[in-house]
Amino acid sequence: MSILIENISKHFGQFQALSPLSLDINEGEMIGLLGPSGSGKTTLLRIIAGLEGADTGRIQFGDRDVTNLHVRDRRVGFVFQNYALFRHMTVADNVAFGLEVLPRKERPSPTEIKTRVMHLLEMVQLAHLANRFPSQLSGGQKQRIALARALATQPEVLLLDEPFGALDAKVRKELRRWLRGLHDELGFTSVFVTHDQEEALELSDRVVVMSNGHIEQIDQPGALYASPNSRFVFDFLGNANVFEGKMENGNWQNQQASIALPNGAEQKDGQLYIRSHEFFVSREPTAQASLPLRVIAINPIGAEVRLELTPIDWQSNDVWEIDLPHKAFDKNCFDKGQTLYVTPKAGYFFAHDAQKPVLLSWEK
Amino acid sequence: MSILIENISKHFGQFQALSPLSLDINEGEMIGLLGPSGSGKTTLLRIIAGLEGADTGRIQFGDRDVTNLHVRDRRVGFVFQNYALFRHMTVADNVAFGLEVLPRKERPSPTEIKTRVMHLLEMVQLAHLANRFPSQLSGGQKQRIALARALATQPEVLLLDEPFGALDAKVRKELRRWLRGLHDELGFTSVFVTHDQEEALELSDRVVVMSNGHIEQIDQPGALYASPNSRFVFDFLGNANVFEGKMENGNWQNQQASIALPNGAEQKDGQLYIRSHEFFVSREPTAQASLPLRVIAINPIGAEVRLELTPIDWQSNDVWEIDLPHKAFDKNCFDKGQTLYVTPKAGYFFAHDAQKPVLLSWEK
Amino acid sequence: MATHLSATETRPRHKRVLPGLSLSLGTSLLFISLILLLPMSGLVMQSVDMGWDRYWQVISDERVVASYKVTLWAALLASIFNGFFGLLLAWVLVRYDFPGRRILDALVDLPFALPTAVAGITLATLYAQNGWYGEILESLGLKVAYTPWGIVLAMAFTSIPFVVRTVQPVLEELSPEEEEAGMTLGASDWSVFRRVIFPALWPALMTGIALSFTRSLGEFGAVIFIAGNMPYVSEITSLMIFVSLQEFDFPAASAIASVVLMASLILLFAINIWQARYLRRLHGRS
Amino acid sequence: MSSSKHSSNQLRVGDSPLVKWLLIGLTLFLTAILLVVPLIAIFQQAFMEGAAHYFNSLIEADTLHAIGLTLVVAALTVPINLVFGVMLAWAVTRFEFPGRKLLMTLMDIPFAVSPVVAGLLYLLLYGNNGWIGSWLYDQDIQLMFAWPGIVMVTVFVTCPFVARELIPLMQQQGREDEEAAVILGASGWQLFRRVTLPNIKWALIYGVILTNARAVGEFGAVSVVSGNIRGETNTLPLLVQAQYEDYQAAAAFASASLLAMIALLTLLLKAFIEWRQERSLKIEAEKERQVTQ
Amino acid sequence: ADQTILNTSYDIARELFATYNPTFEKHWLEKTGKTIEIKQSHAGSSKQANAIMNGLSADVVTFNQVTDVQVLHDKGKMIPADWKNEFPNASSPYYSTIAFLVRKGNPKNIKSWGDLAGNDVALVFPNPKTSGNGRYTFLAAYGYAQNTFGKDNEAKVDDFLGTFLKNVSVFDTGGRGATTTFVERGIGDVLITFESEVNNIRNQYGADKYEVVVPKTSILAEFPVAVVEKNAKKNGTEEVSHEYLSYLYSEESQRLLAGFNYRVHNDVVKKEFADKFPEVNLLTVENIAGGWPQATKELFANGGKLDQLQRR
Ligand SMILES: Nc1ncnc2c1ncn2[C@@H]1O[C@H](COP(=O)(O)OP(=O)(O)OP(=O)(O)O)[C@@H](O)[C@H]1O
Ligand SMILES: Nc1ncnc2c1ncn2[C@@H]1O[C@H](COP(=O)(O)OP(=O)(O)OP(=O)(O)O)[C@@H](O)[C@H]1O
Ligand SMILES: [Mg+2]
Ligand SMILES: [Mg+2]
Repeated sequence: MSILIENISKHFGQFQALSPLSLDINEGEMIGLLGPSGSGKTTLLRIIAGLEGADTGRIQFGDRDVTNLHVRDRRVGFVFQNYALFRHMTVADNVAFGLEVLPRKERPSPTEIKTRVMHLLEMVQLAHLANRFPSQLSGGQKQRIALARALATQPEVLLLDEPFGALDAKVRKELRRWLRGLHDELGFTSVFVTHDQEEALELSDRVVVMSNGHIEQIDQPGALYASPNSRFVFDFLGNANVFEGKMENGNWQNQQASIALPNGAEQKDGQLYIRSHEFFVSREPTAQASLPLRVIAINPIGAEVRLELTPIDWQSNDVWEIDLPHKAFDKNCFDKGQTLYVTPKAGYFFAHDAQKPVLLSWEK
Repeated sequence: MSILIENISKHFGQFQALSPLSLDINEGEMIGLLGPSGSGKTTLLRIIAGLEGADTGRIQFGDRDVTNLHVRDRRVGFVFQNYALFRHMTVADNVAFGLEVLPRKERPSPTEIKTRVMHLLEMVQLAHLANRFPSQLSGGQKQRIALARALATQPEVLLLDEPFGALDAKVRKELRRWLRGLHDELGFTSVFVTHDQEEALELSDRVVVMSNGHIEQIDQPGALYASPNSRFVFDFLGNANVFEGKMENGNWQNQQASIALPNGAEQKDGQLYIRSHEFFVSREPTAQASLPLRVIAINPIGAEVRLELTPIDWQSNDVWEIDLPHKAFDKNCFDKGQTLYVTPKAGYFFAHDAQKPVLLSWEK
Repeated sequence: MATHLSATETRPRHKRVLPGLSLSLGTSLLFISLILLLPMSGLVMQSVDMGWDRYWQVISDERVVASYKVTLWAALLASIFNGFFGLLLAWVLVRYDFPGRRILDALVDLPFALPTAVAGITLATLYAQNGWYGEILESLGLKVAYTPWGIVLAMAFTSIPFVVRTVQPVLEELSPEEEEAGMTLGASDWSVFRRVIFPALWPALMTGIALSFTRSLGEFGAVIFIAGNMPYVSEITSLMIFVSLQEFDFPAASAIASVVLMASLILLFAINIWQARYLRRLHGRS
Repeated sequence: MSSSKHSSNQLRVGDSPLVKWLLIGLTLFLTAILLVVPLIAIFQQAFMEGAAHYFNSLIEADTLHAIGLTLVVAALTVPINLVFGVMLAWAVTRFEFPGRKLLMTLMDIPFAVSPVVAGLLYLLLYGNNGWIGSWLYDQDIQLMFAWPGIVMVTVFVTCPFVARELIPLMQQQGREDEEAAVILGASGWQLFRRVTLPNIKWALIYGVILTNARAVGEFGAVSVVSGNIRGETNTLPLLVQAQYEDYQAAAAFASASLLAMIALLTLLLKAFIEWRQERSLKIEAEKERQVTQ
Repeated sequence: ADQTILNTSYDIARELFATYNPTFEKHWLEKTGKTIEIKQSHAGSSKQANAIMNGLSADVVTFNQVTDVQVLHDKGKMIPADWKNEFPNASSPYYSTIAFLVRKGNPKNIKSWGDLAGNDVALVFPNPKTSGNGRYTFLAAYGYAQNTFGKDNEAKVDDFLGTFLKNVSVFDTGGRGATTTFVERGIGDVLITFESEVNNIRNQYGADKYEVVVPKTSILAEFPVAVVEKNAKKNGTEEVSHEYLSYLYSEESQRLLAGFNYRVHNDVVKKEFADKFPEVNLLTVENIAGGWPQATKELFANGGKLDQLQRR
């Protein structure tokens, strides 16, 4: 079922939790709401579910206007961040709940309910735990039961609030994959909240980046990564180094450091965002750039080595981070305290008066 | 101050939370305790602090035996997972607490205390929040106050339980770096608990990997990554694909799939662990390996593209994951559902009867 | 010998982290012994002194047994009524904001503070056939004062705070998520209340009802003024104890009191055990 | 285009106005019948013979003495039970030891014992014929039929209240704050005064108020051990009874109304304290909101 | 004051002794030149006796039941066995009898005990089990029945008593409760209680609403007094305690007592109040039941006559 969100806004007391925002979700899509704490993700999700009323705007499921419909009647599946399993019911009773509270006419027979529940439990691979109580389950198991419970009534919309927030990295990855499989198999429309960018990028068909109650960008993961359209998205997706440059003699200059303008670049002051793996590293400045930095830390992380650097004779608010493949690192053999020069391969330029960045590349 | 841990064990009721374990920590070192939930990390940390008594063994700080010393007299700094700030005290009062409860003789004068507190608050860059209450702070700020409080009495040992567990990815990274700086500057000995491998690898001088109440491996981050000495460590550090091979005709065989033995490999059945970025990918089998896989998902993640694959005509418990640089991916242009072949560049071989792996390389 | 030595060496004696165990436990035990257990021993000794036969004779006396029945039934009805009314009060106090909520909250404790005799006299005044309520009830053909219903009324009045004050904090702590989960699954308000909220309140409610019940078993002052005290019909067990006291028959009084006390303690203990089990299921070990 | 106008409150069970006002109405109705009208009746009876008579009866010497004695008994009972309640709560929530559960059940005994029986038990033990009492008699120490006895039984009857308020709260708060303080070097007393006490302050006050309400109003147990000596061992509830027996109904109800007022006063004090607490929480939340913005 | 004594008394005697004490204080000052302070304790006399045995330091008791004084000897060994001979008239300075209070105009036309066992009469009197008042009432009814049907006609007597008990609407635990029930709650046609009380009540609640009926035959209710020797000895107050009780027999005191509606023995006073206290044929507990110990055992103890009659 497609979901249409139009001009939804919400405030709590004085505080504007959501500025009017609109969002179209296609049938069968999986949408990730990504953003820092307090950006209104949960609020938006709860409004979609009907757990919270919006101040303005309307919401449509398919071509049904559900704005004034009670939660009860919206028939969405909702998975709570901390699962909210019914503690006094067994796993099976939890899953059966949605079926047992159906109006008598629609309610399946008890044996039918039992079959359906067992089927769902098998689907989440926890049929053997049917008679346990929630307190006897691990986090990952609880999560799956919460999902089974939400799916019992065969909702066409599934909403999940930080479904994997509280889990171990390993379990998390497993469940993530499993959810995606289920989504593809059953074909419902899903919206999930996360503040983990990797999760959002890996799992969603489209990612909605939120900040301060409004939507910053909506895009497919690849596109989002390739062309973030604001400083905020850049900052939040992370791992970018920022060079604050003034136009001087056709170069961006920052005290002693300078970067040559590549072809097609505007002749303006601005900030250059360069991702941590988009660098060459050398012991001397290159023709394109002269960015002297001192090595303050060297961390081998997985397939790469991460260098932390501070600028020498120029200004940056943050420590710079550069990721090198082991090979490139071994070749240069840097040590802590040494000076090195980096040269960007590609970067995003935000002119001071512009909102959107321009993608620049120094490579041919 | 160096810490010597000798034969420490602990059980709760019937349950053995720590098997006898020993650990030497050098003066000024930063040690990360890494392990899955329930592996006994917190228990060990609390025993070092004196918050929990060990069943056997002894603990020495420098050359002082502290085994039977009360917490109060061990003079360690401890940062609790959820901060445990005193809710009814202002930030300044929280930090001052440790000084104000000193015996009268040792206690600094009130003005002296005030100066010291302000100095500490400046050090954690939160001097402007001195009069706030903990409930008015964000998670990252709380964390820093907890640190300042623990450091107020100038302990020589600082213990931290999942110090960054509850924080946003971005804040976390910032704080992590800041802690490391502080550690290097003040020169205390630190032990911190985490279940995030990236955190452990990035922050620690040495990582202690724990499982089920015992120590699996102690090593520097680079060494740990390069030579994990057990299946557990491998599994836990993650991102490894496992090939279960039977020796047949000089190859490891698994149904239709096979991998040629590189030079120096033992002629034994066993498991081959290959990290996700240690692969070539091609449309045809190569001389070294024939591992047919079907693409089930393609996720561009940052600098790389992650492929998820299932085996075709051979067995694996898990989905395989392979990370490719964008370039390599673009060259091949895979689609979901396609078949491809992978060839390992390097891997770790666990013979069935061996505990330790052998590092193998197919490259010259 | 050497092994013995090393064994002691490697078994460290851990000092408790938090101070004050001996002080707090010592004080508590001393207090409980002096204030609670020592006087209770008098009850036991009196009962033991009289011998089993006489003990049995006293506690199984026909009139006394009739009073058990009256008392049990009245206390049961009173505590069940308080179960409903207390739950309602707690619910309204916690869930709704309305003018006068605080005053209502304050009023709840009133029965604790009024001397029970005053409560009894006042209730009798109101419910007697010429009282404010009595007249109305009379016109409806109902009689409360000087009937067993009067006993129920007095018991309910004096023990209402127990239920409210045990349910209230639990209701306050109840997280909204389970409720919301119920609603997203399509359950009506009533279903959610019955199947999700109520099971969570159940242990506290039972404790409250049990406390209210035991308090009612022992109530005397408030009841005798409105009970009518007709033999076999509206005599409560406390009155039987009182009668024995009037006759200077302390052993008999102790015997009957011991029956009530035992019943109360067994009930409380059973509730405690049942509740611990129930809670363990909800919250897991520890 | 329809535009929604929900309340900004979360949806919760029973929030529909119909149900809400129905339940509130029912509650107010029942409360009025069961609690308010009796309260009014007390005052009505008290003023039966006019306001002048009401006030005169309150300033009679016996009444004044009874008020004084009642307040003294409460003033002694409350601190004793305060100390005991805190000690017990500390012991059972901060330590594991065998018999912990039993201790918690024992604590409930006073709820299970009829007050008259409680008084009797004290009489049997500390009275002249009791085994402690006969010794006391030889030492010429008079506990029963004097204020110490009244205090003792009042302590008995009200002893569970403080502990019952504290235990759930302290259990829920856990011991982490205290551990943090110990690590920072705090001694036992510093720990309690500076960390524990501020955390349990409100529950403690609540327990004290309940204890006080009950201590002031206790009749059954006190009447057994008091001796009913006018102007000496009559507490206010006893005086109410005595005046009533003496055909001074109006005076009796005047004294009763005084008790009701002491009760209401403490209860209102509690409401006030709770209101303060809620307000300070609200202010903190508001500040927090401003911080996060 | 030079000395203090504690008079422990029954619950409704507060005003009586509050009036008597000052006259005695004056008397004592005149006689000895010493001042005396008298403290008062009032509650049910059984409870008072109990308290004294458990250590309430009473110097004198002024009770409304012989048994409650007797118990001080039997169980407490606090007074001599012959306490009844200590003062005149079996140590009972005043006495009363049981009378009826009926509503204005005596609608049910109650004249004697016989009328109380009628079909349509609702009675209010306190529980004999918990109240001396109630015990006297039961004994009086019993005595009346014995007189009417003959001591040997046990069936008739029991039948009468059974009906009498069945007519009770409310059993309060004490006289005061019964009064409230009858007067303020408007329950019952007849309140049965001490004559002194009946008159008090009528004065208190209005003579126009109630009428007093004193039956021709009733029971002698003694109000015994005694010095609690053990305590008095300990407190050094034997002399004053004795005088306190003796002085109750003086003419002045007897007049005072008569003013409180008690019958007295002093002939002068008797004549003065003759119209207030009609002639009654007073039965004694000895006549009816062979004395208090026997009455307690056979009538009021568990399983005694009262219990048998009340059994359904
Ligand atoms: N019931 C409420 N009353 C008042 N303010 C609220 C309420 N619910 C949320 N808010 C505020 O609205 C803002 C958005 O909250 P929301 O829960 O949607 O954030 P979020 O993006 O889910 O954050 P997180 O990642 O921390 O869960 C926050 O500043 C929060 O404090
Ligand atoms: N007080 C206790 N009583 C009983 N069992 C305990 C207690 N404390 C810890 N345990 C058990 O000891 C084991 C180790 O616990 P510990 O807290 O050290 O794990 P951890 O490695 O810190 O895990 P996590 O990452 O989940 O915090 C767990 O199985 C836990 O259940
Ligand atoms: Mg959220
Ligand atoms: Mg832990």
